[in-house]
Order: sequence, then structure tokens, then C-alpha cells
Amino acid sequence: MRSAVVLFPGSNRDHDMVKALHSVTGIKPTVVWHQDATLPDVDLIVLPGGFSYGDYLRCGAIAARSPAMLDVARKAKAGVRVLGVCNGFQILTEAGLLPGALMRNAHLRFVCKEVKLEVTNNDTDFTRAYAKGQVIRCPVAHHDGNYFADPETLARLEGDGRVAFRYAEGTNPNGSINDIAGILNEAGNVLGMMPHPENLIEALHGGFDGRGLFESVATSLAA
Amino acid sequence: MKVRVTITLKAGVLDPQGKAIEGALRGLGFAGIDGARQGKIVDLTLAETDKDKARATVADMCEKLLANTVIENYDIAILG
Amino acid sequence: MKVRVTITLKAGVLDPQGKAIEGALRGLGFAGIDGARQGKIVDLTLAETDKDKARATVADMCEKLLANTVIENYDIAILG
Amino acid sequence: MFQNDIDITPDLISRHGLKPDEYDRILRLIGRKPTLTELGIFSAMWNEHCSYKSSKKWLKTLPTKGEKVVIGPGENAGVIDIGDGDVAIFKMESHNHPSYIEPYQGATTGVGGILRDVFTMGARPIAAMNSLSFGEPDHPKTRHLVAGVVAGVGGYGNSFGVPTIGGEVRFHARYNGNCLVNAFALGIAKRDGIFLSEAKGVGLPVVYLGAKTGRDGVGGATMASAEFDDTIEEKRPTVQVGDPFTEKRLLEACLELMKTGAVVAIQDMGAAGLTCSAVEMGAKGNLGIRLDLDRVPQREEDMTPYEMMLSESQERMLMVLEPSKEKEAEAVFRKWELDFAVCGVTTDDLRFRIIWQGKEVANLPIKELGDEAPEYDRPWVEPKTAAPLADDAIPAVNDVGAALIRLMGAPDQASRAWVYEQYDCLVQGNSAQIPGGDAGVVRVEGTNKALAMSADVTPRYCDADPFEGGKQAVAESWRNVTAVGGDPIALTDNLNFGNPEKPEAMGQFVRALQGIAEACRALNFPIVSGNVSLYNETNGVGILPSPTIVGVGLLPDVTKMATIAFKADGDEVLLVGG
Ligand SMILES: Nc1ncnc2c1ncn2[C@@H]1O[C@H](COP(=O)(O)OP(=O)(O)O)[C@@H](O)[C@H]1O
Repeated sequence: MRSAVVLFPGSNRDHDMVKALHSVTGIKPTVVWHQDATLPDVDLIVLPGGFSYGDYLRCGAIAARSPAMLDVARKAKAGVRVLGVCNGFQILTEAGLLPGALMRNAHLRFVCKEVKLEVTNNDTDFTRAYAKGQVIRCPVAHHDGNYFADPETLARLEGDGRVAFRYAEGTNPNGSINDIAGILNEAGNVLGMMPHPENLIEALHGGFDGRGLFESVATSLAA
Repeated sequence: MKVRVTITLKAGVLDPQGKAIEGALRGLGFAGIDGARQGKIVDLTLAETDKDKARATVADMCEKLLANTVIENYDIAILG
Repeated sequence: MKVRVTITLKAGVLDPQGKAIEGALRGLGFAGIDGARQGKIVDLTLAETDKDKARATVADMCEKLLANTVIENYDIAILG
Repeated sequence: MFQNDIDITPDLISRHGLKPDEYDRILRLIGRKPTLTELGIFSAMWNEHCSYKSSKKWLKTLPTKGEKVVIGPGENAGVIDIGDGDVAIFKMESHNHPSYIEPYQGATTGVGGILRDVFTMGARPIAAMNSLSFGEPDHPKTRHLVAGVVAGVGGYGNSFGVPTIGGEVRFHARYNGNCLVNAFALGIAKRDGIFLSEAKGVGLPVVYLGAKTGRDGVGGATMASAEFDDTIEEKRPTVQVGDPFTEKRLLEACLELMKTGAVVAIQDMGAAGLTCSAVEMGAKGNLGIRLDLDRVPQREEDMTPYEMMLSESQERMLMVLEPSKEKEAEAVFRKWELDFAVCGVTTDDLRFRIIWQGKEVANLPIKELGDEAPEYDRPWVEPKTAAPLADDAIPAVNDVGAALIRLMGAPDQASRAWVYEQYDCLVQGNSAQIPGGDAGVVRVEGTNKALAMSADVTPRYCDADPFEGGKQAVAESWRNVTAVGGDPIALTDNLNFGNPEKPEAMGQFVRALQGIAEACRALNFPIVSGNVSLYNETNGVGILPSPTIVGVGLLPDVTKMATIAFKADGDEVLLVGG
């Protein structure tokens, strides 16, 4: 599986993501500078975590308007898989590739800890390696992960099975509506999520639960 | 020309910061608070000297960047 | 009574956020921007009906919580 | 209109924190009255914070050498060898006074400063820690300070992208008017890729990089060396604001630039930014420096040379560049959207010359500015030590369960998760042990080895007996590193004490330092960097003597790391030690 990671000024989990993709797929992803107007032809585009533009104005707002994002939008429309993690998720909502918005955590503090995630829908290109309803471990590390959408959008997301991950067992760390941790676009090829699967992929991390996500994308491509 | 953009959350949009401010004020002993909402302002200094043109440009800036119209409203005031 | 508190950075205090906004607007092709500074607002709904009392209470709130008077100024407007 | 040649009155001298005899020393040194800009430069160079004038004599007695020490105290940070051509670069620094005035910004700029110290030397920061001391939990200022400082430490480190993997938090009435914020950072570099501040070569461009200069913290370095009193409100506008976003770009730009071979010397701008950095680069390299202030990127209008020389605006660097690579260097900085300006040149006249609007506003002997700084042998008395408690001084516990619950719920014992969960401890993907254990552990990228580190001091002990307390802090840090399986190599310290002009406080400093030195020698555990913060005193009440120690050790194989949790039912529990 060929992949690309888009680097914005202020990204800081780009490196973690590159390592995870390399480790799971065996191929090193290409790192693309946000000013590049054209991304290489890849199977998966990843927007990594961090504080692009310092989270100034709104998280992800300024990065969402960078030249590379226009191409990400084009490629997403053409069916290329796009994954946004944490700041990447915020960028995807700001760019209009995913609905809703990520607000300040309900307790207003940055939170870094491990939570439980329920794989709400395992019939997606990003979650196939997990069982439906499986509860996995996964760390979060964010200040603005409180997902919000208006009632109609929410009803549509829920009705269409577009909630991929939910915080489980009372571990919602940010006040997210319906415990939403990750959502898909209508076509199912764009996933945004707050937790960091790339930080739980080897023994050093104390677990492997994050690998399934990358394995899912790789196998869905092979199929 | 100085222009102030005021950006507020749409009614119905969750406002964790506003809620926390309200709670904190109560905690400090302030009574009679029926609500707190937070928003932001962006003060721009523009080379433009025509008010209408400035207003139009700033509206464009709001649509393209300054406000997230999914959740926010904006208001433009020419300060002079 | 509705009261709007506007909180702005004191002159001279570094405003990284304003700088980033300015840069982003330029990046989007807007020209003629001589500066951008950001600030915030807090809209309060108070049970108080007396304007002067409301203003005094809100000033107290600003000193105690809403503004960081080390680096910020605040302004209180009664919206009615 | 700025007047550089105003009359230097005794009042002006004292407002610059200079004593009359120190001013006489200036007159002797330059043979004339200083200009206002020059007075400002002297005040910055000769205050306690930059000159270590009260502590230098004693710091020289610390053991700083060791088989694995590559660079000891004197550079931006200490460097140790961790094998395979890799080095670890680390240091700790205080931001106590600024954090008391504005806790969020004080803490952010403290973290920002220490990160810069590390990456200035060519290392990518891979771990951060912090040691925080606050007043009593129910003191009216404590909650505000704790919330602001913790959010600030996190706000900067999280955005910058360095994992915060440990620290300490304590509460005691003696910090009511003077909290302590000590920030530590550690980075990794290649042994042949270490960058120093020593300028080399005459006629080379001196380049200004990073953020623009504003009036931030003008006079701040002087403030950090002055005792607090109730006039503190007046000192407020000197607060600096941290911008982790700019710092992150500065990091990436500097590391990218260093790879090109363009960097001859580099120094970050910390306290009294342009002054201290330029003087240090020149003095170390036996060169003069001429700065043209009109080329310095400025954020505010009408800045005077005095303000520019004393500004503490953050996220700035000074470099001496290889002239043939100037264009290449500039391109790197433009890519990261940072300011880049050639604002000076190295000279062979050993003078520090400042040009502003075409006029020379300062012309001082560069080496003497640092070398001739006053050095004091402050009088000290043997500090009072607490008498050992009699065996029956403490009543026996009747209800062990209740006592245990009280102990565990005590402010100094309770879980710190509420603090460290606000810090990103996972970013970079190499965290092997996050807060909650004995020491933080990070893997060295691309290897199987890891570094362990732990911040420790028990100020109560230091107050009861500074010598023993100093020893204990080193020993505890050593033990914590050992407890996770690390082989302790070296340490950094942050010596927080009261007013050195009081013989009792100076005695605490001297004795604690002797204790630290003794422990370091006994354990073959050298000190490679550190920081001194004196005058931690408000309205005459000094803090508890608080020499924070961060020990660093190596785990050759991270898979052999030990952790704190019991592993299985029925395992035997052993108690070892004295
Ligand atoms: N300011 C802080 N930042 C990060 N971690 C902290 C901080 N304070 C305490 N911790 C972590 O919380 C845990 C408990 O702290 P402490 O009680 O000081 O440990 P100990 O007494 O075992 O040395 C440790 O793992 C420590 O690293």
C-alpha cells in the first residue's frame, strides 16, 4: 500500500504516523509539504496530528485552506482513502470533507490518556480487521476533541452507520456528542478520528490495538 | 481602515467555554447569571479606504477563513 | 440584561494568533492587510435589571476571572 | 526621542539593579561614563541571572567530569555520550518569577526557553519534565497559579510536540509568595553534530532568526534577580508571551539548516536576548561583534536601541553563518515562514559595538563584559539544622487504615494524574515509561536503547539540613533511574534558594551544594548543566531551599526495563536496602 502523509507547519505526529505506516505496511510513506499543490498517486492520504498553525483561529482552520488540501479534496472525491487523526480530523471538518466540528474539550483542558474505543461499524475500509462491537484500547491527546453536529447531521451519521468509533465504557474524554470518536464521509473513503491508533502499534507502546486500522486499509486495497 | 469582525457561535451550538465561564463565575460567588457564551473578535487594519469595499472584502475573508459558518455567525463593523 | 465583554490584548503584547491569521489571509490572496489582532468576547445574560449595577458586577467579573489584566484590556457594553 | 547620553544618576543605576561599587567597576573598566544603552547592557550581563555572581565560586566546586561527559557546564546544555555515536543533550532551567506574575505565559516561556537551549546545540528534543512548587493548597493564589502553570507547561510542550514524561508537584506555605517552575528538556544528536556558541572567523555575517523583536520583558532578566515586594504590580507589563508554533518551526528550520553546513556558531536568545547571545558568541570566540539594530526585525514601532538590546522576545536565535551558504540558509527560513536578517558581523577588535540609525550607541570591551562581571564571596553562616525528632515525639497511630487514607490523600502524596494527563506524554511514539512510575523512559529513535530520567528534591529535608537534603536529592534521582533499569550517567540541577545577601540563606545554598557535590562524587554521577535561581523571597520570607535534580541514565536494552506495577498474583515481595 502506497501512502502519503501531509506535513503542515505545526504538525507534530507526522513522524509517529510515518513510523506506523512503515511498520504495518512495510512501505515508507511519502511526506508531502502543505504547499505542494499536487499529491503523489497513493492509496491512502493521511493528515497527521499536531497543532497546525498553532491551533490559532480554530483548530485545523488555516491548514484546511492550504494548497495541498485542494488536491486532497479532489482525490477524496475520486475515491482515494483519506485518514485524518486528531488535528487531521479537525482539518477534515474545517475543509468540509467531514460534517460537524470539533469544539474545546468539555472540561477545557488538554487530555492525554488511554481510552476504550468501540468499533461501532466494522464494515468499512478502515475497520475491517476488527470485530463489530469490539472494544479496543487507544490513547488520546488533544485539547479540542469534543465532536459536535446539528441534530439532522447526527441522525444521518448514526442512521447511515458512519460512526466508526465511539468512546466506550464511560471513557469519553472530551464531552463528544453520542460518544463519537471517529466518523466517515458518505462514500466511506474518508475517516476522521480523535484517538491515535499510530501510538499503539508495538510492544514499547504497551499494545497493538492500533494496528488493525492500518491493516484494514491495506487489506481492503488488496481485495 | 480598521475593521472589527465579531464571531459568535450559532444558537444551539454547544459552547463548552461559555459553560465553563458560567460555572466559574458561579463558583466565585456571582449570582443571577442566566447564561454565558463566548466568541471572538478579529481586528483588521486594512489599506482599503472605501468602507463598502472594505466591508465586502472582509465578508469574503469571513466566508473563506475567519468564520466556520457551520457553527458560527459573523458580524462586521467598520471602526474607522 | 445582556452584557457583552470584549477582551483585547494590550498594545505591544505579542499576538501569535493574530499573526497567523494575517499570514493565512495573505496566503489566500487577500492584499492590503496591515495587521490583525485577535481578541475574545463573552456575552452574559444577567438577572440584574439595573444598568449601573450590572456594569459594576461585570467589571468585578472581569478583574476576577474574565480578563487576564496582566496582558489584556476589557471593555463592557450593555446590549440591553 | 531616545536620548542615549543622559546623565547616569544614582537612582538610574539602582533601578538597573547595579550596586554603587558595581557601577564604579564599570567606570574603571571603560574609562568613561556609560551611555544609557551601555548601562542597560551591563545591567543585563551583570545581574545574578546571567553572571552567577553569588554562586560562581561555589559552582566551581561541583564534580563535572566523567568518562561519558562530552560537554559539561558552560554551554547551552550538557552533553553525554550514550554510545553508537549518539549523545544526549539536556538541561533544566527555572522560570519562577515570571510564572508568579503570569502563570500561563511564565510557564510557557520557561518551557520554550529550555527547549531552545537543547535544539540550539543541534539536538531534537525527545523528552521534557518539570518540577513545580506551589504554596498551600488553600492559599488564595495557589489555585490560580497551579491551573495557569500546568496549562502553560502543557500548552507549550504539547504544541511543540515533545513528550512530557515526568516531574514533580509539591505544596508548602513557604512557596505562598514565590512558586517554583523548573523545566527540563533532553534531546538527541550525533556526537559529530553538536553545535556551539563560539563564533569563528572575522567578517562573517551575524544572522538574526525566528520571531520579531518587541518590547517583551524589557528588564526581565534584571527582575528575575530581584526580590519581590508589594510593588510587583508595577513590573507586570514585562510579561513575555510564548508562541510554540513559531518555536516548532524554528526547531525544524534550525535542524534543517544545520545539516547544510551553513552554521558556524549558534546561540539562542534567552534572558536579555540580543545582548547576552551576541556577547557570549563573541567572547567565546575571541572576536568582536558589531550589530546594526536597524536590520533587526521589529514587531513594534519606534523601538529604542536600549529596548532592543534588553528585549526578551521569545523564539529567536542568533547565528554566525558560513557566507557562501547565506542564500541557502535564508531559503530554509523563508520556507518555514520565519524572519531572517543579517544584522551584524564578526570583527577582530574584541569590541561589542551597537549601531542604531547610523550612530554608534554602545562600544564596550566584549570579553570584559562577561569575564569582569563581579563575583562575590557572600558571607554565609552555618544554617540551623533541625534537631532529630525524639522517638516518642510523634504519637502512635491507632487506626492504621485511616492514617493510610489521610497519607494517600495528602496534597504531596495524592495521585498526580490530574497534572500529567494535561501533558502529551506519547508524541513521537518512543515513550516507554510515562508519568506514574519511578522515572520517565524514552527510546532513542531507531535503536533498542532508551534513556531514563527523574526529577527529584525534598525541600523539607533541605530545610531541616541542607547538606543532607542536597545529598538526598541526588540519591533519590539516582535510585529512580536505577529502579527502571537505567544506568545513571549524569545529572542537571536547578538550585532554587532565597536571598544570597542573607548569610542564613547563603549558608543553605553553600551547604546544599556541598551535599550535592558529595553525593555526586560518591556515585560517580557528574553534573553537566544547571541553573541557579536566587532571591526567591517575598516580603522577607524565603522559599524552602529547593535544589531540584534531574538524573539521566541509559538502558542499553529497553525491553529489559522494569516498571512499578505488581505483575501477578502470588509473586513474592522483597524489601531491599537500608
Ligand atoms: N509536574 C509533573 N509533570 C509530569 N509528571 C509528573 C509531575 N508531577 C508528578 N509527575 C509524575 O507523577 C508520578 C508521581 O510523582 P511523585 O509522587 O513525585 O513520584 P515519586 O514520589 O514516586 O518520585 C511520577 O511518575 C511523576 O513523574
